[in-house]
Amino acid sequence: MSGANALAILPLLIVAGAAVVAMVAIAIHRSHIVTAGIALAGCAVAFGCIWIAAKQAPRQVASLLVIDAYALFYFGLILAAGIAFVVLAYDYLRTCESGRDEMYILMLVATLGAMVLAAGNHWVSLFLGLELLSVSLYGMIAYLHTRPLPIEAGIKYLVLASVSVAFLLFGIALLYTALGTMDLPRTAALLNSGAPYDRALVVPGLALVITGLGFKLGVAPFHLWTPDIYQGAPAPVAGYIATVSKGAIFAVLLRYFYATGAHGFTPIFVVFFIISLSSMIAGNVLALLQRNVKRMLAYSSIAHLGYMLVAFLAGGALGPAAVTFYLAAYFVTMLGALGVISALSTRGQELEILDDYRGLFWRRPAIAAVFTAMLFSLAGIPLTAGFIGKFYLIAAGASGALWTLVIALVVMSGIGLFYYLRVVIAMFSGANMSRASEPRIQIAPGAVLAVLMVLLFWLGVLPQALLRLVRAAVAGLV
Amino acid sequence: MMLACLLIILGAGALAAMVAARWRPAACRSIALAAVLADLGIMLGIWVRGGGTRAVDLAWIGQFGIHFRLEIDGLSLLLLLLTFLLGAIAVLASWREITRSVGFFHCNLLLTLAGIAGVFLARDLFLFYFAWELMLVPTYFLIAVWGQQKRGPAAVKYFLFTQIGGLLMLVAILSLYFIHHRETGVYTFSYPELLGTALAPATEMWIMLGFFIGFAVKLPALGLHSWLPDAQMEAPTAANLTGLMLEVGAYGMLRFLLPLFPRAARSFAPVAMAVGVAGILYGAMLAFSQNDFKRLLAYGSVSHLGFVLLGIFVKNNLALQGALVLMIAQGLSVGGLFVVAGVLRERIETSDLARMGGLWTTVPRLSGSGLLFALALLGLPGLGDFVGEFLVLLGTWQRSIPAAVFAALGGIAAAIYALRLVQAAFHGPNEYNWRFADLVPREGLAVGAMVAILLWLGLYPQPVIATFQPVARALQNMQTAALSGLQAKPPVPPRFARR
Amino acid sequence: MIRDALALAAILFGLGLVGVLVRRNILFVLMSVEVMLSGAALAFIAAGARWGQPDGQVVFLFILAMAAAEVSVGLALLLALYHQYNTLDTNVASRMKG
Amino acid sequence: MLIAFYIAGGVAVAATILMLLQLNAVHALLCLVVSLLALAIVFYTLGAPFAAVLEGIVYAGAIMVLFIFVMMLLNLGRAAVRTEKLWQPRGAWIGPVILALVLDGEFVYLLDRGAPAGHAPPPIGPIPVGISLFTTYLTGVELVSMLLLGAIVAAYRLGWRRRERAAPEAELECVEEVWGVPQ
Amino acid sequence: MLFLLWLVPAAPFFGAVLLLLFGSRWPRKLVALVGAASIAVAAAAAGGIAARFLIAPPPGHALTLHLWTWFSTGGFHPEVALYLDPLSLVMILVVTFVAFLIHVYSIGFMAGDAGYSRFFAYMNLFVGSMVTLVLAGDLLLLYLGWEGVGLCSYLLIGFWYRDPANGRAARKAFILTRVGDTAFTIGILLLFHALGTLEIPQMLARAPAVWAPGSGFAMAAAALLLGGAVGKSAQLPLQTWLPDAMAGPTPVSALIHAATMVTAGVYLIARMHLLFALAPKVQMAVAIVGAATLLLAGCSAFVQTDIKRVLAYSTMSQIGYMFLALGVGAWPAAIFHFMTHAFFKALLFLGAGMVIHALRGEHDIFRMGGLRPVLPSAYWTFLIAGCSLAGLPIVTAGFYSKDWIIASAAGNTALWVAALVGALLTSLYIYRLIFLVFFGPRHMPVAVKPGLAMVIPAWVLAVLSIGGGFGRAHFAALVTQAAVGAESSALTSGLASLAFLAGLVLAWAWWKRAAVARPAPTFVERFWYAGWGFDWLYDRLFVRPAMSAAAIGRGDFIDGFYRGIARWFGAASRALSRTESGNLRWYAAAIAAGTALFLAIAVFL
Repeated sequence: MSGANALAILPLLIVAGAAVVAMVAIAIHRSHIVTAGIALAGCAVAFGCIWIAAKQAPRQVASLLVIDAYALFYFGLILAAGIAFVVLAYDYLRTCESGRDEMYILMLVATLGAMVLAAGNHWVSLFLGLELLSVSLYGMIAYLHTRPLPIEAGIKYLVLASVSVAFLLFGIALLYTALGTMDLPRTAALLNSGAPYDRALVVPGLALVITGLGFKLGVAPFHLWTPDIYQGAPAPVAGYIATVSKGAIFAVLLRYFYATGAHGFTPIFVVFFIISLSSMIAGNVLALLQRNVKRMLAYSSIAHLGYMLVAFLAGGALGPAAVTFYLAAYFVTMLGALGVISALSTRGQELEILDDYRGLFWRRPAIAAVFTAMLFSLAGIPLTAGFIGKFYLIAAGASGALWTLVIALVVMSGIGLFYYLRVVIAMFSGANMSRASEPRIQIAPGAVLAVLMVLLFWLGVLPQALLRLVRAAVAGLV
Repeated sequence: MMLACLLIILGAGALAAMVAARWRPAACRSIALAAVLADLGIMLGIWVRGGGTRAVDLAWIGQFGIHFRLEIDGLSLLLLLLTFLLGAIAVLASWREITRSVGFFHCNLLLTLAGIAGVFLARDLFLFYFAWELMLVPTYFLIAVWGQQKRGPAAVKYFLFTQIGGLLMLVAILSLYFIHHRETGVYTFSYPELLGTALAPATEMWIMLGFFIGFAVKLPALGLHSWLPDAQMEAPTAANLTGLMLEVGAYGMLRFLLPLFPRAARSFAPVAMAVGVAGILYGAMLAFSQNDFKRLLAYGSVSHLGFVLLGIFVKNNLALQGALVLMIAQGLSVGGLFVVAGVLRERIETSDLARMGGLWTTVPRLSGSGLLFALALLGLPGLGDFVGEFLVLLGTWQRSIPAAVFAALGGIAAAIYALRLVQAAFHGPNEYNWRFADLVPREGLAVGAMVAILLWLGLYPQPVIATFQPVARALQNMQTAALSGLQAKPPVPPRFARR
Repeated sequence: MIRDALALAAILFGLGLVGVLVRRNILFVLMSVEVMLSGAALAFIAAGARWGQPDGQVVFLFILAMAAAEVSVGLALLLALYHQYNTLDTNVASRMKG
Repeated sequence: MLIAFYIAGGVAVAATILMLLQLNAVHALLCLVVSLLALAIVFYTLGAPFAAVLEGIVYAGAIMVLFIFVMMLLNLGRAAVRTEKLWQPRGAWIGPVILALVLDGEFVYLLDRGAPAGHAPPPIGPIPVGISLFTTYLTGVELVSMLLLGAIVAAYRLGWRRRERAAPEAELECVEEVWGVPQ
Repeated sequence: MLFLLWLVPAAPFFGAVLLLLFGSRWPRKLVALVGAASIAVAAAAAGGIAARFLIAPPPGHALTLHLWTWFSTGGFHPEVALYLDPLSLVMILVVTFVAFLIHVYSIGFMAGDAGYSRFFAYMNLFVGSMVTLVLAGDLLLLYLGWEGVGLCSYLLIGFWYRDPANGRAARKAFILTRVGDTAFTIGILLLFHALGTLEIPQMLARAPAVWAPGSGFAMAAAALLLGGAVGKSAQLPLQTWLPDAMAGPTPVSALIHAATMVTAGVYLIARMHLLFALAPKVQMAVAIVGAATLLLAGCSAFVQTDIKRVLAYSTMSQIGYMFLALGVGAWPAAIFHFMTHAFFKALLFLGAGMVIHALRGEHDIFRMGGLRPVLPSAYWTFLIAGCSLAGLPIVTAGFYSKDWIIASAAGNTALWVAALVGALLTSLYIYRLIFLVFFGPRHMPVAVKPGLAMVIPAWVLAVLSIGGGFGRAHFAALVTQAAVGAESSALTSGLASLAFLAGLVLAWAWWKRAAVARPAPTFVERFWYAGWGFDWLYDRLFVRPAMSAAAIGRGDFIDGFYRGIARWFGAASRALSRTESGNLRWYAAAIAAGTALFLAIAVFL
C-alpha cells in the first residue's frame, strides 16, 4: 500500500486504530472517561484528517475503496455524528452500570463500517461495511443487556439484519453471476456501455440488493423493526442508528445506483417508487397516534427516508445534492432530537412517553426549546435546516417531474406535522412550574445540543456554505 | 434599507422583550408596543412622503438564485399599515389578558408581525415563502400556549391546514422556477424576473392552482376554511388580530396569483367567483348558527373574505379596489369585535354567547363599540366595509350579474348574524348578573382608533384608494397585456416559432 | 450446472427463510439464518465458478467470517434473552409493539 | 462430478428440511451439520476445493460447536421438545412455506431465463484464492478482522454477567433501583 | 343662505356625536338641550333655506352643494353632494320641523328613562340620516341615509333592550327592510352600469335617453327600487315589521314609524318618478301594492286592541295611499299626503303617547275609555288628528290630500274604488279608536298628566293638521315647477265626504254595541288581527326553514368532511400499528413478502 493510499484512507485507519487502542486501554485499566476520550479523540483526529485525505482525492484504494469528495463529505458527517454520539453516550452511560467502555469500541467499529460504506467502490466493500456496522450495532443496541427491552431489540435487529444481509448477498451473487465482476466502476461500465448483459439476472439482483439496503434504511415494507429498535436501544444509540447507519446506507444508494444508472431501470424505478410512497404514508400514518416519543421518531424517520427517496429518484442535477443536503440536515436534527432524550435520561431511564413531556417547557425551558427546534426542523419549518432540506427535496422532485411523489411528500409532511406538534403542545401545556423531576443537563451534552441547535439554525438561514460543499461532493457522482 | 429596518426593529424588539421579561415582565409590553409603533411610524412616514423608499436587494442563497429582496408599493404599504396598527392594538389588548410568560408572548407576537411584514415586503418568491411559513410558528405558539381550553387541537389544525397549503404553493413556486430556468437558462426566484414567464396553458393552470390553494387556505375560501373557526375561537386576542390575519391570503392572490398567471386566473375566475359567492352565503349561514362570540366572528370572516375573493377574481378596477378596501375594513371591523370579545373574555372568562346578555347596562362603552363594529360587519354605509363590499358588487356586476345578485343577498345574511351577535351579547336581560369594568382608557384607545379609521374609510376612503390605484391599474394592464398576447400568439410556443 | 447450483442455493435460501418464519425457538431461527447465509455463499461459489474467478470463494470466506461473527453475537444475545425472559420463544420477546 | 453434485445437493436439501422439522435442538443441529457437509461437497463439485474444506472445518465444525456449547449451557431437556411441539402447530407452516415457494418460484423462473447453464467448471484451487485474498481483497481482510474484533467485543459485552462483588454503595443501589432483583 | 344647506344634516349628526361621546356623563337637562337644539338648528336652517328658496329660487329651481367626493375609482365617482329642489325642500322642512316638535315632546315623555342620552343620540342620528337621505344628490349617499335611518329605527325599536321581545321586533324590522334594501342595492348596481353615474339629476336626465319606455332594464331597475321602497315603507309584501316596531318608545313611533322614515319609500319613488315613468308596468305595480296595502292594513287596523298597533296599521294604510298616488303618477299628491300625514299621524302618536304615559304604559284600548274629561289636551289634539286622518271635509288637511289622491286615481276605476273604500275604513277604525279611548266609562285611573313639553308640540301639530292642507295648488306648482294644479272633482270629494261620514256613523254604531258586550272575535277578525296571516306565512316559508338549516349547518359539514379525514387517518394509524406486532417472525415475513413483491416486479416488469 503506497503512502498516498495510506494518507487517503487515513481517517479509516485512525478510527480502526482508535478501536484497537481503546481495547488495549480497557485491558490495561478500565476508565470510562479515558475510553470515551480515546473514542472522541479518534473521531476528532479522523475528522481532521479528512483534509489530509482530501489532498489525495480522488483516489482508488486497493480496488475496494475510493476516496473522493463524496466519500470525504460523508466521512465528515459520520465522524461528526460519532463525536456527538461519544459525548451523548458518555453522559448517558455515566449514571449506568460498570462495563461502560465497550460501547466506544463498538461505536468505533460501527463508524469504520459506515465510512467503508461511504467510500465503498465494490460490492464486497458494501457487504463488509454493512456487516461491520451491523455487528457492532447488535452490541450497541443490546448494550444494557441486563434489561429485557434492549435484549429484545438486539435479537430482533440481529435476526432481521442477518436475513436482509442474506438477501443482499444473494443479490450481489446474482449480479456477479451476470456481470463477472463485483467492482463498481466495471459494473457501471458494463451497464452503461450498452453492451449486452444479462438483464434478467441484473435487475432481480438489484432488487435483492434493495431489500438489503431497504432494511437498513428502515423503509417500507422493511420498516417494521425500526420503532422497536429505537425504543429498545439506548437513546444515543438510536440516534446513531438514525443518522450514521441510515446515512451511510444512503450514501451507498446514491453512489451505487447513480454510478450504474440502475435507478432509471423501469422495474427498479417502480420498486423505489413504491418504497418511497409507502414509506411516506406508513411512517406518517403510524406516527400519528404514537405516544412513545422514541417510537414516534422512529416512524418519522421512516417517513423522512421516504422523502429522501423522492429526490433520489428524481436524480438529475439536483437529486443527489438534495439528498445529501437533507441527510446533513437530518443528521443534525435527529441527533439533536434523540440527544435531548438522551440528555434527559438518568440511569438508563428515558423520558419517552409523551405525557412525560407535559409542561417540560416551564420546567426546563432551554432543553424544551432545543427539542422544539428539532421537531420543527423535522417538520420542515423555516429557519431550521429541515426547511431548506425539504425545500431542496421538493425542488429536486419538481425538477424531475415526479409529481405523484412530490404531492405525496407535501401532503404527508403536512400530516406529519400533527405528531410533531403534539409533542410541542405537550411541552408547552400546563403552566406547571413545579420542581423539575428531570435531571439537570450536564455541560457536555448541553454543549453538543447547543452546537447542534446553532447548526440547525445556521443551515436553516445561511445554507450557502454547506450547499457549496454538497454540490462539490456530489459533482463526481453522476 | 428602511424596509429591512422594519423587520430588524421587530426582530430586535422580540429579543428585547424576551430578555426584558427576565427582570420586569411589564417592560416587555412597552418594548413590544414601542417596536410596533416605531414600525407604524415609519410606514406612516413613507405613506405621507408618498413612497420613494429604495428596494432592498441582497444575495442570499446564491446557488438557487435566491435573493433577499424587499420592495414596497401601494398594496404592501396599506397592508403593512394595517398590520402594524393591528399589531399595536394587539399589544394593547393583551395588556391584562396575558399574564403567563409575558416575555415569550411578546416575542412571538413581534415575530408574527415580522413574518407578516416579510410576506408583504418580499419580492423574491423564496423569501416570500420563507416569511409565509415563518409567520405560522409564532402564531402557533400564541394559540397553543395562550389559547383557551381546546387550544392544542385548534393550533395543530391551523398549522396543518396552512402548512399543507403552503407546501403545495412551494411545489408550484418550484415548478415555476424550473420552467423559468428552462425558458431562460436562469435560476431565479426574483418576482420581477418571473413575471411574464411563458407557460403552456395546462401547466399554468396547475401551477396557478398550487398558489391558489396556498392562499385560499389562508384566506380562507369556502371548503378550506374549517381551521379558522377553531383557531379563532381558541386563540388569544393578539393572535386573532395578527397571526390569524386573513389579509395575507388575499394579498398573495393580488401580488402573485394574478400577475404571474393571468390567463389561468382568467379561466379559473368563474370557479373562484363561485367559491367566493358560496363562501359569502355559507359563512353567513354558519355564523348565524354559532353560539360562541369568536366562532361566530370566524364564520363572519369567511363570509367577508368571500367578497374579497370575488373581488380579486373579478379583476376589474372597481372590484380590486373594493377587495382592498374590504380587506382593510374587515381587518378593523372583525378585529374590533375580536378586541371586544377579548375584553369580555378577560372579564367574564367566556366567549359563549349563551352566558352573556344584557351587558349594555354594565358596560355601555364596550357594548356600543361592539355594536358599531357589528354594524360595520353587516355593511352599513358610512363604515369601511360598505365601501369595499359595494365596490366589489359594482365590479362583479360587470362580469356576472348572478354572482353580484347572490353576493348582495349576503348582505341580508350578514345583517342576521351581526344583529344576533349584538343582541345575544349586549341586549336582553342580564341573566348572569354580570358586573364588571367598562373599557379602560388603554382599551378605549385601541377601540377608538379602530372606530375612527372605520368611519374614515367609510366616509372618505379616497387616500386608500388613491394609494392602491397604481397597483390596481398595473394589475389590469398586466391582465389585458397577457390576454391580448394570448390572442396574438400563435399556438406554437414562441421558441419554435422564432426559428 | 451453474444454473442448477444457483437453483440449489435459492432452494436452501428459501428453506432457511421458512425456518426463520416458522420456528419460534430463537435457536432454530439462528440455525435457519445460517442456512440462508450458506445458500448465499453457494451462490457466490457458483458465480465465481461461472467466470472462473477466485472472487466467489473469497466472498465465501468473508461470508464465513461474518457468519461466525453473527453467530457469536447472536448466541450471546440468545443467552441474555434466556436470562431475561426464561425462554427462547420469540413470541414472548415482543413486548415492544404498536 | 455432475452426479455427485446432484446427490450432494439432494442431501443438503433433505437434511435442511429435516432440520426444520426437528423438535430437538441437538438433532436439528446434527441435520444442519449434514446439510453443511453436503454443501461442502457441492462446493467441491463446483470447483472450489478450498471453499469446500473451509465449509467443512469452519462452518460445520467451529460454528456448529458454538451452537452445541450454547445448548449445553441452556441444558434443554425433554421439556424443551414438548414446548417446541406446542410452538409449532401445522398451521404455522402454511404462510411461510407459500411465501418461500413464491420467492423460490421467482428465483427459479429468473434463473431459468437468465442464468447460464454452463458445465462443470475447472477447479480453482487455494492458490488463486489466496492471491486474490491478499491482493485485491486485502482491505477486505483487514475489515473482516475489525468485524471479528467488533463481534468479540459485542459478544463479550452481551455475555458479561455482573458477579457478586463488593460494589460501591451507590452503584448497588442504582442497579437495584433500575433493574430490580439482580440476576 | 343656501350654502348653509350642509348645516341641516350636520347639526343633528354633530348633536348625535356629542351625545354618544359625552351624553352619559352630562346632566339630563344638557342632554335634552343638545338633543333638541341641534334639531332646532337644523329646522331653522331648513326654514331659512326654504324662505330663501321661495324668494329667490336658484337657477333651475335646484341646487347642488358638493361637499366632497366620497371616493373615485374606475369611473365611479360617488359624490357627497346635497341636492336641493322643491321636493327635497318640502321633505326637509317637514322632517326637521316635526322632528323638532317630537324632540321637545320626548323631553317630557322620556323624562324618567335610564337611557335618556342614548335616546336623544339615536334620535339625532336618525334626523341626520333622514335629512341626508332626502338631500342626497347621489344615489349612493341616499343609500347611506337610507341605511342610516334603518339603523336608527332598529336601535330605537329595540331601545328598551332588556326585553327580548323588543329585540326581536327590532331585528325583524331591520332584516325585513334589509331584504328590500338588498333589492335597492342591486337596483343601484344596475343603474350605475346602465347609466354610468349615480348622481340623481344626471341619472334622471340620462334614463330616458338610454331606455325606451317599458324596456326591460328600466322595468328591472324600477322594480328593484320598488323593492327597496316597499321594505322601508312597510308595504306589501314586506309590511309585517311595522306593527311589531311599535315596541319602541312612542316618540319613536311618531317620528320614525309614522312621520318620516316609513315614507322614505314614497320619497324614493317620487324622486325617481321619471324612471318609473319609463316603466309603466312597475308603476302600475306601485299603485296595486299601495291599494292592496291600503285595504289590508285598514281592515287590520279595525280589529287591533293595542292603541299603537291601530296607528301602525293606519300608517301602513296611509302610505298605501301615497303609493297609490305614485302609481298613478301623481307624485305631488303623494308628497302632499306625506306632509299632511306627517302632521296628523305624528300627532296621533303623540296623543297616544300622552294616553299611554298617563296610564303608565297601558296599550290595550279596551282597558282605556272615558279619558276625555281627564286628558283634555290629549283628547282634543287626538280628535283633531283623527278627523284629519279620516278626512273631515273642508276643514282638515287630511281631507285635501286624500281628496287629491282619490281624484288622481279616477283614471282607474278599481284603484279609485279602493281609494274610496280605504277612506271609509280609515274613518271607521279611527273613530272606533277615539270612541273606545276617550268615551264611555273610565276603566283605569290616570297617573300622570302630560307636561307642557308634551302638550305644546301636540297643539302645534294640531294646528298644522288643520291648516296644512290648504294651498295644495301652490304646493303642486312648487314641487312640479309646472302650472299644473291639484286634480279635484266634485264627485270624488262628495263621495269621499260620504265615506267619511259613513265611517263615523258605523264606528259609532259599532262602539255602542261593543260597549255593551265585547263580542268574541270572529275568524275574519282574528285573521285581520294577525295582519292577514303574513307573519304566519313568512314564519313557515322563510324563518323556520332558515332556522332549521342553520341548526343543521351548525356543525359545518365541510368541517365534518375534514374531521372525517382525520378520523380516517386515526383508524388507518390504528390499523397499521397492528402490523407493528412486535413479533420477530412477522417482521421477517414482511421483509420476505416485500422482497417477493419487488423480485416479482424485477422479474416480470
